Parts: sequence; C-alpha cells; structure tokens
Amino acid sequence: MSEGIGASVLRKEDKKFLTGKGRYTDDINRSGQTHAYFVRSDVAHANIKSIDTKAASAASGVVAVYTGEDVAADGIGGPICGWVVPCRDGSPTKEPPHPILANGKVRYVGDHVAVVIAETLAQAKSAAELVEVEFEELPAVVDLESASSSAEIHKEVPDNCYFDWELGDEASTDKALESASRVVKLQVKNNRLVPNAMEPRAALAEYDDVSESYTLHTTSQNPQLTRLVIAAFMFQIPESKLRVVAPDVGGGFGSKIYVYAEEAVCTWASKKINRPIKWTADRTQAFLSDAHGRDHINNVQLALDDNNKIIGLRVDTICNLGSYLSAFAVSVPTYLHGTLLSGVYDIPAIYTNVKGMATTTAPVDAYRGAGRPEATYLLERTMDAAAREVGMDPTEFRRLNFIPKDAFPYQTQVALQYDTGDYEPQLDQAMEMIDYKNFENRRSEAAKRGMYRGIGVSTYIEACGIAPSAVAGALGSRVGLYESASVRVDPTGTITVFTGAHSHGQGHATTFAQIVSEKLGVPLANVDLIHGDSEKNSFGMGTYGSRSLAVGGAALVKALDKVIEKSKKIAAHLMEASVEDVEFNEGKFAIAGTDKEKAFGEIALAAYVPHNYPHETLEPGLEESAFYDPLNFTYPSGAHIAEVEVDPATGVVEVVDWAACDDFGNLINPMIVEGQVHGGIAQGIGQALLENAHYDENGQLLTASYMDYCMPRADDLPSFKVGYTNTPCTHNDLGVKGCGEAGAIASPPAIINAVIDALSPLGITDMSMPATPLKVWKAIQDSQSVAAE
Amino acid sequence: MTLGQVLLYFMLYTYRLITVNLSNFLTGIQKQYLQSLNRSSNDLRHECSIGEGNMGEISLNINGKVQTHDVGDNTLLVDFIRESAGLTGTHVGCDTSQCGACVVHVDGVSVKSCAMLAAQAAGSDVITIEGIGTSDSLHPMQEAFQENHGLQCGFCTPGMVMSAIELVSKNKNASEKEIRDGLEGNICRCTGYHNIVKSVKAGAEKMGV
Amino acid sequence: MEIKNSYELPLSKERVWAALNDEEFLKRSIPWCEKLERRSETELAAEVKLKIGPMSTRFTGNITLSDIDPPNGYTITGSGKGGIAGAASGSAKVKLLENKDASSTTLSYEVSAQVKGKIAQLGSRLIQSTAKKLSKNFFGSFVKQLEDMDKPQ
Amino acid sequence: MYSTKYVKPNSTSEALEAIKSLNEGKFLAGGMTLIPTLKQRLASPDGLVDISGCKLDSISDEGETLRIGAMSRHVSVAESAVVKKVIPALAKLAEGIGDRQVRNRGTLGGSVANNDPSACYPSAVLALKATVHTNNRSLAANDFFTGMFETALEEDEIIESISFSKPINANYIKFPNPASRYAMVGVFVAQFDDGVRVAVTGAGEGGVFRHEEMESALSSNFSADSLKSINIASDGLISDLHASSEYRANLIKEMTKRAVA
Repeated sequence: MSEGIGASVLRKEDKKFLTGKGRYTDDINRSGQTHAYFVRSDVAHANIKSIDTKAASAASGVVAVYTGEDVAADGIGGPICGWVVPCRDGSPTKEPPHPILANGKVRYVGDHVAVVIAETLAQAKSAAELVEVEFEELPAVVDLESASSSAEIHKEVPDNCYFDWELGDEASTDKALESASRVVKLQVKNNRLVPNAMEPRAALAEYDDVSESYTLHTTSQNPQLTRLVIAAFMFQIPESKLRVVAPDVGGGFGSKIYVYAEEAVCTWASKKINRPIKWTADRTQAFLSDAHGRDHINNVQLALDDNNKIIGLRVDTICNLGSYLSAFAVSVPTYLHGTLLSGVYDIPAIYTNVKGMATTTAPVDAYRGAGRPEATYLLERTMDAAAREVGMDPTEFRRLNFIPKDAFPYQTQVALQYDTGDYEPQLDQAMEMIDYKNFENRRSEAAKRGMYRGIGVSTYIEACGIAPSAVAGALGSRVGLYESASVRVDPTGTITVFTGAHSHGQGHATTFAQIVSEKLGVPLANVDLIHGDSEKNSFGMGTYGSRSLAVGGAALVKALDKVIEKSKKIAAHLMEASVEDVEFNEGKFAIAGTDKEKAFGEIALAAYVPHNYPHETLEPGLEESAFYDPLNFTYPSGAHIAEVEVDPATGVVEVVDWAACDDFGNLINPMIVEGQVHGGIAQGIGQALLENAHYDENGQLLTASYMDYCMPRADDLPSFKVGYTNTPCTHNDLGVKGCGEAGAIASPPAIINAVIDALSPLGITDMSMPATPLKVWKAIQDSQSVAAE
Repeated sequence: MTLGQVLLYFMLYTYRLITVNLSNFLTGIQKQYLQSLNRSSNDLRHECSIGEGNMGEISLNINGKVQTHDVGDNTLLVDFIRESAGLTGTHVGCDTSQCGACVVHVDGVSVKSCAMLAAQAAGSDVITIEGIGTSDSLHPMQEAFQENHGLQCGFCTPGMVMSAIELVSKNKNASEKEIRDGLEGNICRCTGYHNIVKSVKAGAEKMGV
Repeated sequence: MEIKNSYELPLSKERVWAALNDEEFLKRSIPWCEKLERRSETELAAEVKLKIGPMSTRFTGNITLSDIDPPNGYTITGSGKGGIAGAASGSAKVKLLENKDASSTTLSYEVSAQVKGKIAQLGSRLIQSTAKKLSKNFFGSFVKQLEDMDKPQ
Repeated sequence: MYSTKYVKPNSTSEALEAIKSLNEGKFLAGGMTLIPTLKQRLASPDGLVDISGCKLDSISDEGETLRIGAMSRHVSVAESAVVKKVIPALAKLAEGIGDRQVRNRGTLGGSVANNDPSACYPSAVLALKATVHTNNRSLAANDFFTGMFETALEEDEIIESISFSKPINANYIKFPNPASRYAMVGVFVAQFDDGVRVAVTGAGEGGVFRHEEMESALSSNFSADSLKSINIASDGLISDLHASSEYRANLIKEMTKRAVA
C-alpha cells in the first residue's frame, strides 16, 4: 500500500499516546521546581481596595507572593490584541490595558489577583487562602443587549463597545430589502461555549541566570507567537532570550492560541525567584479563565424576489467579547464572520454591522470554527425559515440560490473571492446518504411511536487556510499568517521535517510525512516531524483556522521542491549529465533516455560526503527551508443533514442519523480527515443540544464543572456517515482546503433545523441553542397552550 | 520498607505470576499482570491501627512493581501514580471525577484514580496504561485504537483504553449502544467517539474475549 | 432567586418586633451559628458553620439590619466569607402585620440570596434549595422559640 | 485536599472507636462524593475512617427481605444473582448509578447516608419499605430520611446493612441530568400486597419523598392509565439551570408512567 498522498496510513504518533508515553506539559518536572497557584477574583466587577499578602507570604513553604503592583513595578505589559478593526465612525478599536495580574480592578470572576508560589501545590493553595483582598463591588455587566447602557468596565471603552464595524453596501442592501417581495426576519443567538480541551492549560517556566534566558513549556497551539508576544511585547527582552516549547498538547480548539496571564506570570516570576515554576489549571480554573467561544446575537433580514431568489441580506450583530480583548477576539465576529455571510449563495447585496461589546465575563475568542459557525448558523437558520415561508422544500430553496458551478471564481459582496466549488453534488450526495426522499415514511413511522421525527439541512462554506498575510494585514491583523517548513535530509537519506504548525491531535507527524514520502519516494518510517519548539523550529504561526496543511503543508512542498532541485544538480554531477535531463520519480533520479539512475539515498550521501561533488556551484549538505504565504483563503464547503427524534413527553432530542458530504479538495490521509469531521460534528451537536456557559446576573459562572456544563459523551451521539466531493483548491500545490473546523461549522444549524422540522406539526418555528430537554419540552407545552386558546 | 522486604515481595509476586490461572483475554506479560489482580494481596496490605496519624509510607504494586513512597494520607491515587511513581500516562482532566482521563485498574476493576486515596489502594495491584503494553508489543485494545484512529490528541486515551478493556472483558459481544453506554465515564473532546466505538468493538474481537 | 413565606404568630406585633431585635434570639435562630456579637445598633458579627452534605465550611461575616421601621419590619442581611468555598449573602425583607384581633401577628419574609466563588461554580444545583432550606430553618426556629416562650411554664 | 489522617479499621466497633478519637472525623465508604469534596477543600475532617475493611458487604436473601451490606459496591448489587432474582429493579437501579468507575467504588451505605437529593438509592430504600440497620438500631425508611442531605443518623453511627422488602413488582426509571448524570428525576415504584409505593428522587427540595396520590391511584389500578388524571404539583420541587420545578413535575409523572408500563 502506498504511504503517500491519499493513503489512510496509521498514525505515526499513536503508539506513544497509547502506551502512556505522551509528554504533556504537566508531565514534565524540574528539580527545585516550585508550584504556582493563582488567587482569583470571586466577584465579577470590583475595585480592589487592598490586597494583604502578609499572612500568605509567611505561610509554610511559600517562596513568593506577587500582585499586580509587582508586575507593574517591573514594567511587564499585558497580552496584546493581535487584530483590530476600524469603527464605522472612523475611530479605532478600543484596546484597554490587560494586566497579567489585576491592577486596581477586577473585571470577571476568575480574574487574576495575585500569585502564590510555594514548594508544593498544597502549600500554595493553603497560602492563597490567606491572601486578603478587599473589594469595592461594582455592578456586573452580563446581559449583552443592555451592556451599552450598563456600568463602565474600562474607562478606555465608552458604552462598553470595543468596536462598531461594518462591511458591505448598506444602501444597496436596504434598497433590496425595500423592493423585496418578501423579507424574512429572524433573530438568532449563538450560545456561549467553553472549548474544554481535555488537557487543562499548564505552564512550566524556568530561568537560567548564566545564559540570562527563559524557557517556557506551555500548552500552546502556536509557541512561536507566544514567544514573540511575551518576549517583545510583555517583557521587552530579545526574543532569543525566551524559548517556548509546546510539547504534546491535549487538544486546543482555539483556546490554546492565546498568550494567557498564567504562563506570562510564571515566566516573569521564574527569574524573580530563580527557580522553575509549575502551574497547571484545574478544570474549574479552566472554565473560569480559558477564553470562551461564540456568544452572538444576530438580527437577520433576507430579501427575496418574486421567484424566491435572494436579492439582499442584512445582518446586525452584537457580540460579547468579555472583560478584556483577547488576541484574536476582534477578528472572529468581523473578518471571520462578516465575510462569510454570502455562504454558498449568490447574494447580490449584503450589509452587516457588528458591535463588539465588553462585559464582566471571561474573554471570548476563537473556538473551533471561529466566526464561521456563527455566520453559517444565522444563514442556514434563515434559509430554512425562508423556505418555510415560501412553502418550498429547504433543499430546493437552497438549490435555487446556490452559486452556480460555472460562476467560479466567484466574488462575494463581502470581500471574499471563492476559487472553486460545486455545491449541488454535495447536497445530492448527502441526501442520498441519508435517504432524504423516504424521510416522510420515517416521520410517519416515528409518529406511530409517539415521537416527532425531523430532518434538517445545512449547506455551508468556510474560509480557512488562514491566511494571505497581505489581506489579513489590510483587514487589521497585526501578524503575518504564512507558514514555515524546513526539510533536513540526513546523510543516510532519512528526513526530519520542521514545521511552524503545531499538532495537538491533528496527526501532523503522519500527514506531513506522507507528503514527504509522496514527493521524495522515501518510506514513511524514515520521516520524522519536529514541531512546537521555538529553539528548533523556524518562526511560524501555529495551528488554527484549518491552516496546517493548506499553508504549512504548502510550505513543506516548497521546501521539498528545493531539496529535489538541489538533488537533481547533485545527481546530474554524479551521472555526468545535464540537470535538464535529470528526472525524479519514485525516489530515483534518472537520466532521460539512459539506464543511469541514482537513489535518493545516494544523493543524500553525496551531499554530506562530498568527495565527488560540484563544489564550484553547490554547497554541500541537503537541507532546505521555505516560507509560504497563501494567495487566497481556501473554501471548503459541504452539506450536512441531521435526522432527529423528539420525545414530546420529556423534550429529549435524539440525533438518530447524520450524513455529511464535504469538499476539502484533495485528501492527504482520508482516515485522519474523517476523524476531524467526526470531532467537529460532535462539538457542533454539543453546541446545538448540550453545551452552554451560564453566568448568573451577578456574573458568577454557574457552569464551571462537568456537573453543570454538559459535555457530549459517547451515548449522546450517533455514528456519522461521511462522504466527499472534490474541487481541488487552485492556489496551493497540494490542492487541499482544510477540514478541521467543517463539522463544527456545519452541524449546529442542521440539528436546530431538524428539531424545528420535527416540531413543525405543533406550529413551532423557533428553537434556540442548546435545545435542552427543558427548553424543548417548554416549547411543546407553550405550543399546546397556544393551540388550546 | 527495607530493601530485603522489597525483594521478598518481588519473589512472592513472581511466584504468584507463575501460579495464577491465566484467562484468555490478554496477551503476553500484560495478561499476566491483569490476571494477577484477582489474587488476594493481604500480604502487601498496609496495616492501619486506630488513631494512627499520617501513615507515611504507602506501598502499591503498580504494573507488577512494588512502589513504596512516603506520602501524606491525603494523597490521591492519581498523584501517587503520577508524582511518586513517575508514571505520567495517567492524566487528570477534571476535578469532579467525571472525565475519566485518570482511569486505572485497581485489583482488577477500573476506578477513577482521582477519586481514591492512595491509602485506600495500599497493598493493591494497580495497572496503569504503561502496564498493559509497550510500543513493541501493544495490548490488543491499544492496537485496535491505533488501527481505527480512536485517538487524536491522546489525552483522554489512556483512561479510555483502560475503561474499554474492562468494558469488553465484562461484555464480550457489546453492541454499539452498550459500548456507548459503557464509556459514559470517559469524555473525549476530539474524536466525536465514532472511532472510539469502532476501536472498542475491534479490540473486543482482537482480545478474543 | 426569590423566596417567600409567612407565619401566623399568636403574639402581639411589639413582642415579635422585640424578638427580631434580640441578638440571643437571632443567634439561636441562625442555623449552625457559632458566634454572634453585636457591633452596633444595626450590625452584628457572625460565625456560622455551614454543613451541606459532605461540605462543611465556616463562614465569617456580618449581619446588618436596615430599612428599620419599628415595629413593622426591617431587612436583615447576612453576608459571609467561606474562605476557599467562596462567599454567600442572603437578605430577608421581614414584615410584621397585626391581624384583626390584635393578639396575633403575621410575619412574612422575602429572601434573596447570592453566592460567589466555588459554591456558585460547583453547587449551582443546590443553591436555591439550600437558600430555601436555610431561610426556612431560620424563621422556623425563630417562630418556634417565640411560641415556646409563649407557652405557660 | 487538606491534610488528614486515614485509618482503616477491621470492624464496626473499631471504626466507632476511631471516629470518637477524632474531633471531626468522617466515615469513608466508597468516597465517590466525599473525596471530590475534599479535593475541592470544601470540608476539612481531621480524619477519615475507611469502613471498607469492616466486612459489611454481604448480600443475603432472608425470606421476607433482601439484606444488603452497606459496603456493597453498586457493581456488586447490579451483578448479584440474588438481587437480580429477588428484586431485579434494585439491580437495575444500581446498574444505572454514575458510570462504571463510580459503580466499582460507590456503595449502598455511602449513598444512603449522604442522602444527596439527586442520588438514586434513597428512592429504593423508601419505596421498598426498607429497614436501615445501624450499629445500634434499626430505622424504618420513612423515619430515616429527614431532609436534603439529612438523615436520622448520628455523627458516630454506621449503617451496617439495609433490608429491602420484596415487592410483587417493582421498577426504577431515571431521567439523568444531561451533564452530571445524577438523577434529575428518578422514580422507584414498588407493588406490595397491601399497596403501591412511589418514591421520587432528584426532584424534591427536601430530598427523596413519596408521592401518596400516585401511590393510592396505582394501588387501586397498577397501570399508567390510572395516573392520567393526577396533577403533580411543582411546589417544593427543585428548580435549577437544567430543569424548572414544573418540568420536574412533568418528569415525575412521565417516569412513573414508564415505570409501571
């Protein structure tokens, strides 16, 4: 069996995880290590009147206690905002300071007030109980809709509005709405989620006073960026004085992109006490202080003409960004959301306005899908509402409005240009997989059992492979979004790949090796991948936004091309031929029209033992690097169809069947791709049916453990039918688009549409996420009391 | 415990390994370890008398090796395994004993090692993920997880595998629903469980239970 | 969360009002109260050891009396810190209403409660039931003491 | 977890002696609630008296009743041939508590003594007219549960075993909290010669309770139909994020219907 592109080879990284030899941050210990524990605010909003650390400092085993004053005295800055947008009135995004230990004020439950460092974790916890903090409480700001008229959270943020941004043509959109034969209006809410990677965040920080440099092991999706932010922006030290390593990382889903206070505090303090410091979050701390996801309210107006063709779309959004602006918080509801509002549909006029609000809740940032699930949810809910209003089958209504396949490249009204796509075959295939045409039989059969059965469709697009740096920069990004790759060929022809992407479950060690195997014809076993260490890897942008393969993989192809190019020159020399005549196939360099050939290993050996070598024109060695900056986003798309059954007596929604047909372009390892789809769908089902981060009116997080935050478990989910179509990406060499987020983007509206379809006999036309048993039961009760009246 | 005592325990243990009646659901040395769990371990059990304070040394037989460490009575089994014994394959993913990343076998049954004191397990036989197979010789359930892509980030995997082994040893023909129900105590955020269920099914077949 | 209840007491309004201002009475009424000291006319320092299931945490804090309207009622607010468990506060608006026969009084209360920190994060399922239980315990034993005192010795 | 002493006596009398020697000692049974609580530092007992060595784990058919030792793990009850034969509903209840790992450690006595308002076992104790045998007395189930997390047990009293009356017919249906998997509502229905008992857990603010109206309806006609006209009041029912008291009232009726179906 081939081990190259397209083969479902088993994962190279699995054995270490399966035998308990994975090495996650908390698994690493250093001699002389101390333990940090953070004193956190238990109130949502307050001025700090005083912090008394005397008793804590004197407690048994305590090495140091620090507060925001100590941080400020050392001139340590806070995490920066990595992306900003201009406001409608021309003003910039309001960027309030974000101290790593609270300085004068706390702004959410979980905000960092002080750190206690002790010989053992138990001692640190005990001492933390002795830190006396006196708060002057201020009103909590929890409700998003009234946030603008609530208590001021930052003096730099008037009306608690970080930004008020717009995209599209308001005049032409409003004109379309006025001239429409029908305007479908809908308000949808995107519930607040906690990413919940199973490995809680952790950090191990060390300072070496000989080299005057820090080493930080941390749970990061992009260690190089962490190094840049901490070194250059927070500590103002040369970047070479900080090494950041993200070893095995147990899932990220967005939450481990950002630089958090804890790892910065530990790094800073490791120098002050000149000892290693370990910190590991417990799950409740993770709930309180990991960046949350989503939390939007969208008001949608969709204009239709007489033929049920969409002629305009207006979306007014307010989104909750929490107490501080997290690194990519601003980009999520704007350029990762507003630009996706055309979906897979040909919409001639689009306008959107987004207000990013501050509240006294945890910061909100990217969570699997980031902006695109919100856009897909509002659009796909609206498509169903519109189909219902005009009396069309939702699949037919979608077909009528799909961007036709001959319209590519397709320029949307919201900045993006889709390079390829073909949406009808995806829908056809998904409908076939779930046996859409016989659904009504299944509905009647379920009705006989007293159950309401429903089917729901979602046809989505996402922009991923993030991102063309020039575009991102023009839109407010403060970083580039290219990726790096290096290929080091050893004298015996084995290969080490270095990538700036980071694997925390995605299987890069396997997929990247498959690319190498395909290009160089070497066995998979001879290829190793190194990632996640700023000392070893070139600067890269890490893994998120389904970018590793489309950007990092493309960089790898470029580096491999350079290796092949140089190898050909060496081969030409060895075989005394001209470079133009050297052909490279399946690991062998051959001279066209002769029987002369050299294996890849022989070339490698010649490069490192250059006894017979073209020294005049070539350097010895075989090691090449490349950076790749994409020309465009990639545009995966697909159709997901969910089938559910609702028990009217209890309100329980069971997902009984699932069909997904996605276009990810070419697939490198279909087994891994399918796993990514499964995981994404599960998180989408979690959002649609189970998960919700709930703050009470005082800003207390009531869902701060698995007792109340409902994580999807095996028995909550069905098995999934997964299929593919393929319109290869036109602007990267691999023709790949990215698959990591698709499931989470596509699935929530499919389920909610299915639930509404199931309950449509009762006249129910709306359901918010998560559709919990309580909520569904209540909707059924209310519909019955309406019917009775 | 003196060195002599440790050696004595080893000898005793080895003797028992030879004499225990092996069942057929595991392979190799791992099978022996797991089977040996059913024996009585009174000879290793820590005697506690009333009114005793912090009992200091606790001995556990972890993966066939007696581990004796001086720890507080309030030490959790998972901390004993991770910190004292240095076996970091057992993970901690929550604080309410729900995620299952810390599942190990104690005297032949799966437990959440974050919800048990090391002292409660004193003298017991503990098997962790490190004790069921090696990368050269994977346990059939480990093999099944690899072959069916039943893991992604790997963090929940050790607990998931330990739970799965017990699940199929109790119910060799478990249906998909029974497998899903049986994994109620293990949370995975990556895989959507689809491939875990497949892995457990395949693992059951491989184990030939 | 709002919790309301009322009791009929076979006592005059003045008698009940006096009890509402008697710290010994209050101390005996506060469930698991270990210490209650008057700091001023309107403020008392309290220490309560709260036990709910396996949880057992000592709360230290204040009890303050406000909206004092003798002998018609007041608002009694207790707030305490439970160390690592977090903090809790509860406020009861107490109203006394003389019944028609003037020899009996209706005591009604309306409680609002708030919790912070770990108890909110981990115990949300129990907050409402516990607040109800504690207010019932408080007013229940307050009323019982009054009734007992009223019985002929 | 705060520092604490751990002792593991070999008999109930030694355990009682041990608890007396402590200021604020706690009996440790399966530890499925206690250990997580201690981990959160929400209690600080100066000692833990592990009663798993006190030989309280036998299960025996005693004619009129089924006696189960307090330290019987949920898994032992679920898999016990005797329990399955004599009161299969009890085995079914045990099989549905928590997850496999909880069932491997959690005990009958621990669950009943803790009387968590969302625990499953108290409903069986109440519905099956059980008698709770402690080290010094026997208590009828009706007198045993006194409120949320409260029982008639003294601080230094140990449940040794529980005798369950054998019903003609019994069933337990649980509607789990989607997140914690504790009972959001659990209904245990048991039919005896002299009538039917319906015990509800997960729903009452005061913990487990009997629903007398459903009991008398089912006593005269043991079928789901007899429940049709019954209206379950939501007063006194727990209301939380996951279920309002009205929703719990609905679930009580629905689970009861399913239990007798």
